[in-house]
Formats: sequence, C-alpha cells, structure tokens
Amino acid sequence: MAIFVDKNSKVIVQGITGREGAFHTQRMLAYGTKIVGGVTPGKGGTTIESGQPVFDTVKDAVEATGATHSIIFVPPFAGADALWEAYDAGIALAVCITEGIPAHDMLRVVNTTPGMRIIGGNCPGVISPGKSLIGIMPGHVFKEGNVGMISRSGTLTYEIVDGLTRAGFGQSTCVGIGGDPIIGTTFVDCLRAFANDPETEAIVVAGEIGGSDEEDAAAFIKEHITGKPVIGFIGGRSAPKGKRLGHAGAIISGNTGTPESKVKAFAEAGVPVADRPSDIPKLLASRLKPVPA
Amino acid sequence: MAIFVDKNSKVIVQGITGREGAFHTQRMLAYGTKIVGGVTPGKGGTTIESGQPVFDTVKDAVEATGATHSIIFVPPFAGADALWEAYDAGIALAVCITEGIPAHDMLRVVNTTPGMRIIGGNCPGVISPGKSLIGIMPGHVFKEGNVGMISRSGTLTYEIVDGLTRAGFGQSTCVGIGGDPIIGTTFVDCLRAFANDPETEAIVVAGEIGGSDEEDAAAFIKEHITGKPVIGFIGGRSAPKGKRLGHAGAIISGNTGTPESKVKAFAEAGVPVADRPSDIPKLLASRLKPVPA
Amino acid sequence: MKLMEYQGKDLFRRVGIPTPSGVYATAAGDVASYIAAHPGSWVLKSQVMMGGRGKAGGIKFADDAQHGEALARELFGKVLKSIQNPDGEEVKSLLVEEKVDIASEAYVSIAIDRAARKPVVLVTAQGGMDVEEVAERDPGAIEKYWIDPAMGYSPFIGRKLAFDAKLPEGYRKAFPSILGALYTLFMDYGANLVEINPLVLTKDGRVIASDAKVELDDNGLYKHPDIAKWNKEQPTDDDQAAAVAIGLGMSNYAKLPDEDGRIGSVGVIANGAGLGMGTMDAVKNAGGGAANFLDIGGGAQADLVKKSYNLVTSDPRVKAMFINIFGGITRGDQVAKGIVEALAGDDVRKVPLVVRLTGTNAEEGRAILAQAGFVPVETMDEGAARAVALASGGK
Amino acid sequence: MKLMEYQGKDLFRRVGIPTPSGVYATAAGDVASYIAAHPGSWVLKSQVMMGGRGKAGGIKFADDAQHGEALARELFGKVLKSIQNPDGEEVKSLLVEEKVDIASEAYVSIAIDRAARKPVVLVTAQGGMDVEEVAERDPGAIEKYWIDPAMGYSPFIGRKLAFDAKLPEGYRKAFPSILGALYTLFMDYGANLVEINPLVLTKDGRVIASDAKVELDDNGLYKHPDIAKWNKEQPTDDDQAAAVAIGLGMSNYAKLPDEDGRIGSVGVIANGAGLGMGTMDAVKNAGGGAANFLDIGGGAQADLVKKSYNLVTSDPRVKAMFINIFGGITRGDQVAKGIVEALAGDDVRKVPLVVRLTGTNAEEGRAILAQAGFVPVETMDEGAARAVALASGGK
Repeated sequence: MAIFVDKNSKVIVQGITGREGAFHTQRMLAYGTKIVGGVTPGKGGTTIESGQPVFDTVKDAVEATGATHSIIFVPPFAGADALWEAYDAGIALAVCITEGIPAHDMLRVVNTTPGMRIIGGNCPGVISPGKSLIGIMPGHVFKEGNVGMISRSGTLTYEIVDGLTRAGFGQSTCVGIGGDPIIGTTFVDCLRAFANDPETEAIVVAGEIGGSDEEDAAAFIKEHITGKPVIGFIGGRSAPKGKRLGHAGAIISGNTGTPESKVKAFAEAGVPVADRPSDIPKLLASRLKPVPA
Repeated sequence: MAIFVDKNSKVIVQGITGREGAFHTQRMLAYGTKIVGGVTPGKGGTTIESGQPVFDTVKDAVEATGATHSIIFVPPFAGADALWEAYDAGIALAVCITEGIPAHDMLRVVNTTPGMRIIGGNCPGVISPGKSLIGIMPGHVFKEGNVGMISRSGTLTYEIVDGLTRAGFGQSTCVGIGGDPIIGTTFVDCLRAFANDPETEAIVVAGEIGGSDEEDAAAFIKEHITGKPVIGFIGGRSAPKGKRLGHAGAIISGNTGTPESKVKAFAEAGVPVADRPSDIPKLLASRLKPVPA
Repeated sequence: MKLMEYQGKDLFRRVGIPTPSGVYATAAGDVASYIAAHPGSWVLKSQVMMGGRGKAGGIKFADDAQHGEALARELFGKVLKSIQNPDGEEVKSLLVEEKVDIASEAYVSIAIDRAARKPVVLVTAQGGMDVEEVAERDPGAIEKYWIDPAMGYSPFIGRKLAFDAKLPEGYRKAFPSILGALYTLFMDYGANLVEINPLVLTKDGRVIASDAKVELDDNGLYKHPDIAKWNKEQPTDDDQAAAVAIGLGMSNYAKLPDEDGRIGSVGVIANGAGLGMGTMDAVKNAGGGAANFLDIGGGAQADLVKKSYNLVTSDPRVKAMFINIFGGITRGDQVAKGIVEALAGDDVRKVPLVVRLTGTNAEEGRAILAQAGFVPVETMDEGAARAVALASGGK
Repeated sequence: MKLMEYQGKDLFRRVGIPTPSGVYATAAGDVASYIAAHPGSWVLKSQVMMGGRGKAGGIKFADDAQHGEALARELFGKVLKSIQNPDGEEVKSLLVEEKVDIASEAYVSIAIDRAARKPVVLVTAQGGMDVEEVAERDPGAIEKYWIDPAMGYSPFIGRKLAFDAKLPEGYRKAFPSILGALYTLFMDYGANLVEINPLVLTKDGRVIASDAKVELDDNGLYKHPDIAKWNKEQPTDDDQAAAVAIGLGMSNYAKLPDEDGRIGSVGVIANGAGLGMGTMDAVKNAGGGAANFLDIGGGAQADLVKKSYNLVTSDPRVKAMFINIFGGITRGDQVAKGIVEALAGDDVRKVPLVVRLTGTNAEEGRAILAQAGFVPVETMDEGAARAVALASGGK
C-alpha cells in the first residue's frame, strides 16, 4: 500500500532533458522508480541514454506509456503551464519540484485542477521507501516500514528520517509538501490518506513556524485519526518573530503561525511535540515497536 | 414527482421589485408557486404588497426562507452576476428569464457553477402543472398529466401544450430551455431527468433549426430512453438557409442544424417527427392513452 | 457584429498578434503617397464583408506608387459580386499591406461550441483556403481543442496543437503566444468567432496574421463602446434598422428571400420567435410562402402592433397578412386594439388580414375585433390556409 | 515587494480605483509650486515603508504654498521612528494630496489565504485604524469572503460585503466596482496583499482610497518589468542584497536581531531552509543563539560554500560557526572543499568552526576535512553544543 505512490506507479518526467530533470531521472531510476518516459517539446521521438522515450507533449507521453504520475522540472514561469498540461493529459498525481512559481499561478492552478493531486511546488517530492521515489530526496536515507512522514521542508526531513531509520523505524511514505505559500497538498490531505492506509501505523508531522497548516493538521488529527500515534515537530521555534527565513511560508503573522500556537494545537489533539529531531524516535518508541534493521 | 420543480419547491425572485419581476411574481403566486421572498439590493427588510419579504442579498433570502429555487428578472448586464450570486448562496435551480445576456458571460457562468441547475437564459421557465410554475408561461394552458415536454421556444411551446391539453394529454413538467447560444440546461439534461421520472410516461421534444441540440437529444434517446415514447418537432423548417430568425440559436450552419439533419437524427432514434404542432397529439395518441379532462 | 479585416487587425494589434505592415486607406491618393514613402511590393485588399473578394477581383498587387494609385482608383466604388452575394458589395476602403514571401500557410480559429459550452480552437496546417473545404476533404488534418474557461489558456495548448496539426517547425516558437493572444481577444472582446486564415510563416521566419475574421457577440458590445461605434461605419442590415426603429430587437424582423423562383406573399406577425417560425412553417404547409416575419416579442402594446403592421405591409411582396398570437404575457385585447388602430389609419397599405388570437385576454380581444367587423380564426393551421388563399387572390 | 503609498496609488489609478488628487514630490519647491497652482487645503504625507508614520510626525497639513514649502523642508531628510522601527526611516519623498472632508472611513483588503488557497476579502466599517485592533476588539465587525479564482469577482460579492459589514449607504453604489478593481489589481499584478485603509466616504459623497498598501509576490514580478524596476528606487534589505551578490536567493541569508538583551553569536550555514531553522533551534536548545542564518540551497559547489563562509563571518557578532549539511543533492565533498578553500584564504575573518556532514558523499567530504586537520561532529545536537561552547570562548 503506502500512499500516493507505490512500485507500480508509472512516472513521466516533465523537463527530462533539462539539467535537473536529467540528473534526477537517473537517480530515480537507480532507486527503482518506474520512469516510463519524459517530455521535452521539440525532442519528441528521441530517447535518453538510459532508454526512456521523450515526447513532445504530456498527452503523447501518457497515451504511449500509460503514465499516471508526473514529476516536473521546469523553470518557474512554466510551472503552472506544466501542471495544467499534466492535468489536461489525465495525470493523477504531479510532483512539482520547481521553486519560485508565482503564488497567483499556483492559486489558479490548484483551483482549476479538481481531482489531480499536486505535491509542491518547491518540494522534495514523495517517496514510498523500497517502492518508488518521485522526487529529489536522497533515497539511501529512507527505509521501508510503517511510519508515515509529512514535512514542509526538505533537508530537515532527511535529518528526521535518518534518525527514524537508525532507530529502526522504517517509513511507509514520506511526503515533502513544500514550503511555498500556495501548495497542492497540505498536511491534512496527507493525514487523510495515511488514516486510510493500513500499512501506516504511526505518523510524524514535521511542521514549521508560519501559516496555519499545523493548526489545521492538529484539528484533523483530533477529529479523525484514531489508533495511529502521531508525533509532532515544529521547526524554527527559535526564529525571531516576523523575520523571513528561507521559506516564504515561514512568516509569523497574527496569532496563528507562532510556535506557541502550533504546540498548543498539537497538545490539544493529544500529539506530543518533539523539542528536537533527535527526540522523535524516542517519543515514537513508547508508542510503536521499532523493527530492527 | 415531475422534474426540477414540484409543489414543495421554495422559490425566491431575484429582481422582485422590478417591473417584470413584480408582475410575474403575482402570476406565479396566483398559480400556486411557493414564492417565499425576493431580492432587491437596498430594499432588504421591506415586504411586497402580497406579503413576501424582500432581502438585500440572495444569501440573506436563502438563510431566512430556506429557498432552493430562484427565478431571475434582471437586466442583461447583471445576468451573470445574479446567477453567480444564486450559486454562491446555495440555490439548487435557477431559472434565468433575462434575454440578451452576453454569450461570454454565460460561457463563464455555466463552467463555474458545478452542481447548480440553470434553466435559460432567455427562456420562459419551467412548470410542473398543478404544482408549481417558475417562469412566465401562461399557466392556464397547462394541465397536470404524464407527458414531459421540452422546447427551445416560448410561445410555440404554449401552442403545442395547448394542443396536448385539449387532446387530453396533461403534462408532468414542461421546460422551456431557451434559445440563446449558451444555455444552462440542454435537451439532453431534461431527457435524463425525464427518463428517471416515474410520472413521465411520454416526452415531446420541440426543437428548432440551428445548433445541434436536437441531434444530441436524438443520440441520447437512442441510447438511454426505453419504454417512454418520444415525439419530435422541428420549428423553422421552412426558413431559408442562413437567415437569422429571432433566436440567435436558429442559425443554420454547416451540416448539423439543418431541418434534414435533425429529422434524420430523430428518425434514426425511432422518434417520429410531427410536421405541424397539431400533429403532435395524433402521433402521441397511437402511443399513449389520453386522459379525458 | 462582423468586423472588417482592418478592424479585426486593429484588435489583433491590441492583443499583440503580429500583422503585416501597411495602411488603411479611403482615397487613392493616400495609397499612392504611402507606397511612395515605403517602396516595395504592396497588396491592395478591398475592405468588404463578403467572402470570396479575391475571386471577385478585390485584391490587387502594386510595385510602385503610380501603379498603386491606378489600381486603387479602379477598386474604389467597384461592386464586388460572388455566388454567396449576388447583389454585390461596394468597395469603400482598402487595406494596403506588405506583400510577404510565404513559406507556409496555416489556419487557426476560436469559436463558441454551443454543445460543449466551451471555446473550441481549430488548427490546421492547410491554411489559405476555406476550412470547410479542408474539413470535407481531409478531416484528420484539423485539430481541435476545447478550452475550459475556468482554467483559461495556457501555452501547452498551443504547443500541443502545433505538434498535433503538424505545423512546420518555423511556427513552433510563435504559435503558443499567438494563440494565447487570440484567446485573450476572444474572451476580452466577447467574440463568437476569431479566425486567422492564413496564419503565414514567411520565408524570413516571421509568423504573421495575413487575414483577420472577427465576429463579436452583439449582446456583449456594450462593454466595448469604442468598437460598438464601428458598427455605424458599416453597411447596416436594413431589416435590423427597421426593427430597431419601431422599438423591437435587431433580429425581430426579417424579409425572407424568394427561393427557387417562388415568391413568398404572406406577411407574418407572431409573438415569439418560435411561434413565428412555426407560423411560417404553417404557411408553407398550407402551400404558400412567407414574405417576411416579425416577432412582436412579449407584452406588446397596441401601438407596437400598429407599427408592426405598417412595417410588414411596407414589403410590396406581401399580398395578405397572418397575425398569430398566443397570449402569455402578451394580452389579446392590446393586440386587437393595435390591429383596429392600424386598419383605421389612411397612411398604410392595407392587405387582406387573418388573425388568430388565443391565450391571455383572448375573449376581450376577439370582442374588439368583432366590433370592427372582423372574425378571427381558431387555429394556426386554419389561419395559415386562409392567409395563403387570400394572398393568391382567394377569399 | 512592498510598494510605497504613491506607487500603490499609481496601480490604483491604473485599475480605476479613485484616489485623492495630488502630486508626488521630491523637493520642497515642487510642493510650493503645486499648492500655489492649486489653492486649498493639502496634506503632506511622508513616503516611507514603515507603519505609524502619522504618530512619528510624518504627516502635516498645509493651507498655502509658503506653509507647504516650510513643512516640506522640515520633512525631507527627517528620520521617522516608531516602536516597530527603532532605527527609523529617512523621508525622501512626499505625496501632496487634497484634504478631503471625511464622512466615514471603511477598510477593505484582499490577501491570499494559504489554508483556503483562495483570495480572501476583508471588509469592515471601522476603517482608519489598524485592522488587527478591530479584529481583537470587535471581531464580528469584520466580514470575510473567499473568492473562487475560477469564477473570479462579480459585483454581488461587493454588494453582499457592503450590506453585511453595514457600510454606510453612501458606499453602496461605488463599493462593488472599487472592490472589483481591487481584485483586478490583486490578480493581474500578483499581489500578496492589497489594502485600502481608510476607504473614505467624503461629505460630498465620493468614495476615495485615502491610503494604499500593496505587497506584490516577488516570484511574479518578472511579469511586470515596469514595476520590478521600482524596486531599485527603494531602500533595499542589506541581507537580501548580500545573498543575491553571492548568487543565492534573496531570502537565503538573514541576520537575526538581538533579542531580550541576548546577543546571538553562532553563525549558521545549512543546506535547506528547514534544516537551517532546525539548526538554529538546536543552537538555542544548546543554550546559545544564532547570530545569522545562511541557506546554501541544494547542490552547492565549493566556491559558493567559500563565499557563504565569508558572508557569515562578515557579521562581527559571529564568534563561532556551525556548518550543518545533510547531503541530498548537495555533495559532502564539494562542501568540504569549499570549507578548506575558505579557511586557506587570508582575506577572511576566521572563527572557530564546527562541521557536521552526512548524506551524499559524506565519506569523501570527511576525508577532505580530515586531511586539513579537521574532525567533523556526528550529529546536529552535538554540533550545536560544540558551537555554543566555542562561541562563548570554550574549546
């Protein structure tokens, strides 16, 4: 099972012959991801060195390969266009790696692509360890298992996952939802999927200061997640109020968005919040049995 | 039963204090329609002479009255706005009487109001005889019964219905879908509803030259309507090709839209086409038993 | 509202669609001075509404000012005729445009698809000819795409269409943005149709709209007063003008052409376009033909009925009239009053009249007519038969 | 990108939002000549980014040219200070505007609601003060509406909000079109926030945007080059400029303020904003504080690592540095190479350094560091503790 992607997911790469696209295509193939082709307008009919066919349009690629998943490596100005093209071609899930897509482009995209799951933009992607990696994550850090993981950041996710893996907690699926103001998939969307995934037995939610995703997640957990322990984490708790730190999402505004608000929301939902990433495996250990490597 | 409206439909009138709105509100009330209120911005808090409350917004009206249906009498430039306001307030079915709404306004409206049924614009409305009239039709012509009737025109509908009523064929529901290029409800939408309505035992489709609604209806009938006789009629068969006659919809273009194309499509669907309105009751009589008045 | 080529190209330039360089001219001297100032090869294109102006001799080529002036003099005032337009249309203005070296001609249009209720884009690499011809001969050569108005246009649509329609490679870079601009024009100006045929790829690699066909929705024109006033500069439909003059909508009155040598001789007045068409059909079913058709709309008062009577009888072909009213909003007494008033006047041509009056206030109306010594018929079929008989001299 | 009031009003006028008459001035003489040419009562408004300019003495009233000139001379060059902005901001330009007779002040804004992923409109009849204040004191007075971007704005939204927020009747006619124009601005220019506070109803019945607050999305600025260049006319954030100068994104480097009398003394470099924040947290958890924060992003090469080292140590508060790398795309050997190169140079200030290196090519990186006589730590917590100890003079 896992969520969003599994080993049968057929993936195309939008921007497969670009620098980033080409590099990560090889990394994903090495991980075992079923990359069935890619798209670069004007290069249709060719193949990349590792043998995957290149198409002019996503529609052509989907028709020829039966792809259901897409990963997008295009410049920011072409991000919305790539997502709409994926939607138009019937792609079920699109991972958008591109950073810096205008917020208004995403605003329009997320409100006009009903039924397609978009992960990102500005995200590291999604991995169901041992099955498939659709993203730019370092696959070797992850290990197959029963912990679902969702995070707003990239490298902090690797830090946390590394700790989980070393402590014997493998992962069902890890989703990096991205740090932009408007993203396709929220914590709540992931929690809903994890709640229905029999393979996932515990969940780690790695949030950040700013926005209200964590508060929304806490409310959802309180209402809908039973029988699966959830551990929370809030990055940036030491950040000064109002200072913008890398992620546009991490601006503290009003009363939601503060670390206090988020910790309180989690507490009310019965979710223990780890003070540091290294505490997460400890909190998990009292609720779920680790599986020795 | 009937379709779209029944005697429990709670109706508000958008533009209730305007000339047309006020006039037809009284006619509908006289027919027995449950008009529970109306909307005229700036006149909220007042009541019209017959006692119905007036609200500033559709939302206010819906919240106060529980209305589910709306009928719209506003100038053409305000047509799209009125439909969107109805949608926003949760109205389930809106009858748009307004003639001359820009086609592009309707194009945007019909593509952004999923789940709301729009009838019209530029239509005479819908009536379930003996139950409710939401429109500008002369109620006395209609009679409760088991024939479903759909038509692109207004007065021609009355002509046909008058003949049906005189011949003992009452109607379950009559829908005037309107003659504009972009309308909210098509023949096919009505046919689908009639197919599922146990009260409707036969259907009359009164089409016109131009467009492809009749061809689409014929294809739907062939595929989905069984056990309910359907009689067709095509208005304007004597019209010269290419001449615009009142309804913008009635421009003959290409190969669809000609009377020949429509008659042929109906014939292929096993639908007899009446040469004149007065033939419709005759064609019906051999397929359905009239109920004497 | 149909726009002329030079008007369509004005809109093209507003949204950023490349057009050939040139000038719009209404006098031969202007043509000469423009060419003199811009030496080269120029095309003189007659600005008319009708199609097939090329075959009709409305397009000429000039290589110098003198030649250009001579050709312009020849074109101004010329009446171009075609099979579709036997009456012809007078040339009142010209578009003088650079003669481009054509490498390839494509076709692109956006229209409203009524059934899908979405804008539909049509593209084919076979431009420069009638697209209906292409559709008939090689339907697979036309690519279609339905745009979701909620999502709007995005460049992938143009890329996809260019690839699928196999446009030559030279189009690829420019096409998505040209189609985007065309969609902007289509939506922002409320067009029923925008068409570029041909969309030319020049030998020096430019992609240019060589022709422009734009048809705007009349109902949306109020949003664009600057364009609405172009209407006045254009040949107006006499029927539309006549209808508007008496307070009806533009398309509420139409004279019908004589077809197959048969002359329609029954004037038709009805309330509602549908009933009007039904009435015309009834006249034909009765063995006759309608000469014209007037829809008095809903709720007509006596005065409008009178004016309508006068308008319909102003058509000399009308030998008898059939007024067919099914009262809904329209009240029978008002219609009857109007008829009696019209017949009372001395300033109108009177023809034998058949009236059918039913629905709201029909009794009152019939009483008014009876008082004036007039007996209405009972049904539409009966009325049509009577009118046809009267028109052919019967009683 | 935050716009100044006069820039926001420039955009307001482009979309048709009424603004007071007036002039933008950068010299006292211009103020004088404008008032001389337009006798009446005028307001001189300092054009600064900071809030609370009124309390800080940045707004003055003048009734004639001489008075206006004197006040302008006083304002130009003045440094306005507020609680939020203790360093102050120098007044370099003024907006001279008609002094309107205020009947009522309302508030309206549109912002992106991240959670709903829709634009949200806020309206209250209690304008002219901080909306956060209203939210706290009388939350029911603020009406909200989430606009569906697929449907867009339609006037009923403005009508509904005006009624629900109980705006005085004088607003009713103008408000729906002003809000429509504001939405157009919000969407067309890619704004994070557009705010009119106050939206004034004047005693003579006009509805006017008395102030303008516009914040545009930096990622969408490339679509508006004319506005993007305004950025250059504005005070730039030094940290942003420094980050861009070495090839990073604008928000990849930030100096952190000293809080509660505590001075942060650990320089932080990490790959990724999330890990960077985590690293700062770890420093705090270890009893210390970060002085700044630099995100080298993904896939950094040695040269960038070197430049980043230099930038971070250029902050004199930095007493020790913690470089925390979790190699994904970023390769440990490249980072190690950059560190060694940075330390090799003579042109940089060197501080005690703690490195944590794991993930992709971590072994190779550790080998490079070892060769330079440097032993990395194993975990983030360990590294943070070490850095804090070093920063406070420990070993």
